[in-house]
Amino acid sequence: MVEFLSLKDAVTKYLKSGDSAAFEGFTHLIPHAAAHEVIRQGIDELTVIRMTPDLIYDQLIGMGLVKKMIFSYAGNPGVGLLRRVRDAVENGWPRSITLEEHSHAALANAYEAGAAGLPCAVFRGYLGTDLQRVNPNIKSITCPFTGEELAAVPSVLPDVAFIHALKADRKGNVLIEGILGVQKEAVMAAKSSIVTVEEIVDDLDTHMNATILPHWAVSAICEVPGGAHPSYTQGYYRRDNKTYIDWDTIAVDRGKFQAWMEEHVLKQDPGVFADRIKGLEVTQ
Amino acid sequence: MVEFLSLKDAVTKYLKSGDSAAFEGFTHLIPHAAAHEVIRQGIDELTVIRMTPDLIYDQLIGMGLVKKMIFSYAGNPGVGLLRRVRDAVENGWPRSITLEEHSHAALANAYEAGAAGLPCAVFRGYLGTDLQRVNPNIKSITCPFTGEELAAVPSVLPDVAFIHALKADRKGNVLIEGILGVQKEAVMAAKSSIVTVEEIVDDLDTHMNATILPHWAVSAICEVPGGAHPSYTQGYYRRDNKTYIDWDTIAVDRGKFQAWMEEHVLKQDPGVFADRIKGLEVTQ
Amino acid sequence: MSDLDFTPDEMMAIAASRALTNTDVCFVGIGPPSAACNIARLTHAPDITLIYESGTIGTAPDVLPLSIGDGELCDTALTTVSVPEMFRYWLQGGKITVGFLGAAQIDRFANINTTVVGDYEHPTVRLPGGGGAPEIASSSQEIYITMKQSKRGFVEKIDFFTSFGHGEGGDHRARMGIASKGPTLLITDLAIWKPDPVTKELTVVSLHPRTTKERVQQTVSWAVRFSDDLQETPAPTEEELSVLRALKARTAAAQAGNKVETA
Amino acid sequence: MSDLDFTPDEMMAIAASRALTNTDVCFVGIGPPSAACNIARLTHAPDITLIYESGTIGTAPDVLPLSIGDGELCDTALTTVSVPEMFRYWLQGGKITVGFLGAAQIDRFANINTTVVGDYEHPTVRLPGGGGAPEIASSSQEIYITMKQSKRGFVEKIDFFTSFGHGEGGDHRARMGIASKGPTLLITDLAIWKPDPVTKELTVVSLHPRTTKERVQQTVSWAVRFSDDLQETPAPTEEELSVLRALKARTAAAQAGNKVETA
Repeated sequence: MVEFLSLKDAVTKYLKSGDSAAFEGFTHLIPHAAAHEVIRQGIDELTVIRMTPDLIYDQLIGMGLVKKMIFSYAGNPGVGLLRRVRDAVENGWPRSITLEEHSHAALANAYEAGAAGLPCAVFRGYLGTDLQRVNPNIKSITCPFTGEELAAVPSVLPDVAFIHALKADRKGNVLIEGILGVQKEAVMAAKSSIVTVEEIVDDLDTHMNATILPHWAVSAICEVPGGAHPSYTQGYYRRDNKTYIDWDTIAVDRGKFQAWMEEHVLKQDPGVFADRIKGLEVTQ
Repeated sequence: MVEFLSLKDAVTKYLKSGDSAAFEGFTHLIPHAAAHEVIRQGIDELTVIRMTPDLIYDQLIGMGLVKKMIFSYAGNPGVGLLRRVRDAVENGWPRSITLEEHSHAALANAYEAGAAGLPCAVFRGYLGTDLQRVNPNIKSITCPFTGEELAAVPSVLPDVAFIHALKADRKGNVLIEGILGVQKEAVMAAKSSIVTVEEIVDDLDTHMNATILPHWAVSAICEVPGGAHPSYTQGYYRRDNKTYIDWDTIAVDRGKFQAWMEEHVLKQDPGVFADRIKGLEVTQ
Repeated sequence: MSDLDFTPDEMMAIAASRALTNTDVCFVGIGPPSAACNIARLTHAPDITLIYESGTIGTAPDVLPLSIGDGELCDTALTTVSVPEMFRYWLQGGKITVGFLGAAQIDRFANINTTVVGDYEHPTVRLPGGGGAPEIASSSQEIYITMKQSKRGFVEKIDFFTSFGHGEGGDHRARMGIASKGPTLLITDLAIWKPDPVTKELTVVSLHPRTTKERVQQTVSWAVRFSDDLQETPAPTEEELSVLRALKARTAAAQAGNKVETA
Repeated sequence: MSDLDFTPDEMMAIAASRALTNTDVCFVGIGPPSAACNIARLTHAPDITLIYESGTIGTAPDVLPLSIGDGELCDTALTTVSVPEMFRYWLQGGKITVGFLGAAQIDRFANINTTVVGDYEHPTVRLPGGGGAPEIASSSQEIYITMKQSKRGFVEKIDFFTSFGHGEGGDHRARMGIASKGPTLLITDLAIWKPDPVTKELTVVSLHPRTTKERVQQTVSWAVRFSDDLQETPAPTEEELSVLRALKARTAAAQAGNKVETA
């Protein structure tokens, strides 16, 4: 049954050192505020899961909180490589991490299978690729009707799923609109889920087939306006592409990175996100 | 690439004797007009597929056009049994038919797998039931990670899918709203698809995540106002429950059934459906 | 006992409704389960989540639907999802606390048949089939069943296992690899039954008012076990009865006046 | 040859755009493929369907997205579906006529690496990884590739098979059980390449204006095959160039003016 909590209390209550956590968001609705709160609380030894690790996983990994990353595309979209991830993988700084690498199709199916309560996902994939050579969690299964060999990967079943959504109503029903990604699946597959939202409203006021997570399918809701920045929230504010582009010059250098984290994350609280979206607002 | 056709021409063009056909609709949006057109054209030796065969399969079977039915619940919802289906199964009248019986979970997954281009669906089901004893198309598959035995059924891959939808735009993009059923999956899994719609409009005017079949994913669109009657179309007209209740007294008797079919189907054309919804219209 | 007049059917619906709570997420079968679930919602459990297999989540119909996919269910729902999603994410995903089923035949271990009477290949009566029931029975956290008692329905041996209850009793369910609890409650027009904690045989734990053990036994094909601590089901309250009757009246009016009124 | 001034990058984008038709359903990779697809849409193929892996179907962005999930893609799409649905129904379901990919490394049989340079466990450069590419390469009806030529990118042997092209050539793809055609076209800043019908080795079929065979060979690590019937790529037309430049200008303005303008 859902609770309305501060982001600080929600993270303290649900995420423990050593947990597996999925901070999902497919360009849209990336839960930056939640990741920063985890970094402030220094919760470590995490296994982090995400189709498209970008800045927040660069930051979690650069701060040494991650022991393993399960992923399918680790880049700063349209900009380039993730400098902190590279430094961890290539040089073991600040610690070495284990990678479990998949394709998007595999992880999308693995989230779907997790939401569906299945132990594994079955799909047509990895044909002729080297990924199954380096990832023992890619196996195969034979169709009992046609004999076709299909790919199988374990379901994604995180301890905690973090997502950002547009809004919740006062009962705790959560609305996601626009680019949906795998966030609904992440929440349904996880043992617990923390959802940051732009606002809490009387009425979700949307379409009869809209993507809504019922209140009893979510653990905690935290009102954090701007909580996706520099990602965006459909109908609220636009993606801050410049911040993504600028990240490359910060993350390339260990010292610059550490200073930036100190100033923009460790010394802050979730309230700063509301300021960060000024000038990016969408007029509806 | 979609064409706008009369229902008569669409059925003639796409459905052949001996084909497999799915007329889908989960209480909502049942393609009655399309089924009646098939009956008028006397296209026979059909394998019909549907989760919830109701009046139209009672009619197709009572008219002797069906050799096999793949299904998971064959009833007149809330009213009782399907009299013509019973007569065919119990007495072989007007011909005997083969049944391939599944559960809803199995067929829903089989449509999903068909839409996903897979040869089979994998799910947790049929635990302790007798259905796998009587249906050789229910097999099992073992999860390569946990060893759990899961159920597997062949994907549904119809020659032709028939659905009814709310509206299409002039390019042929089709909108489905309300109770969605498995219609999107049926169309995507089928070789060809015929979609009847209430109207053709300039702009679908709906939500950014609405269920829309793009024009290139559909074979033929036929404008048939009222084409779901006595089923209903969300936002257009209500379900004609009385007709469903009355059907039971018609279908129970072979002679009454034949007379009813002669008068209400064989002698008619798709244009009659617009009249049948008079008094049931929803004011939006 | 209450002075109110009520029928066994009304007692059944009301007793069934009382089993549900505000925090339940209930997968609702059509017919008697649907009536019970909506009475619960309209009386003591206003926040209960009702889910119908047509994909409607959190629905609150003003009249009882004739089918599991009436427009009323979608119009009043929190949201409506596709049928594959309903069966994959919501049912198989373990989100349903109570699956509420009806049945044509039931045995003493709460196994259910809604497929055929007689032999499968040459049936005496071809019933509609399982629909959602086989997986509702295995994937819901627990199962409630409601049906009227009759010798035709309460049989020594069901003709077909549509939904697995407790099999041959004891730990048969666990041995089949089914992790959920299975049937924990049966509400009929005469009594409330629960499986014995060890043997899993259905046992009458409460008789409805004006019912006797003899009457219960007369409508059941096996030798009925009664609890040592047999209770009497509290009679319907005035509120329960008036809510039920108003719901039935609204439903009848809506179905009769089908072609006349406009929504 | 045209008198217009244009860069090799512009020629690459325009040559790539010409390969697309009005009836294509194109799964668009970010970067050069995205530019090519949108130029096609803004010139000769206004009805082309562009699909991005973020779930946007039939999108028509006014500026080029920086990522595969910019809001612009959703705002202008026919509809937007979840990512699991995108990969299951639309890609794996066989609905994509052309998958349009970029690459970090490519070999003579159009196999692609976007995973690592060097050894996988101890890479020289850890690249972003495959993302959608492994299954785009196998499930799309055919594959077009666009990337700039360089010895670092056009290698004798790729370090990692992220996406299978034609393997070791010939019928290797069919022998792997992959039913789709695979790479049928490569458009670079210098030339247009197609696989040989039998050996499947990439062969230069058209040189861009002002390019020589020598220049092509200098940027490729293997001995390049040229078609016996080598063509010259028509230079960009004035319309093509102006559409491309206007698109780039709008894109640059949108990204620079990010925090100032309001939508």
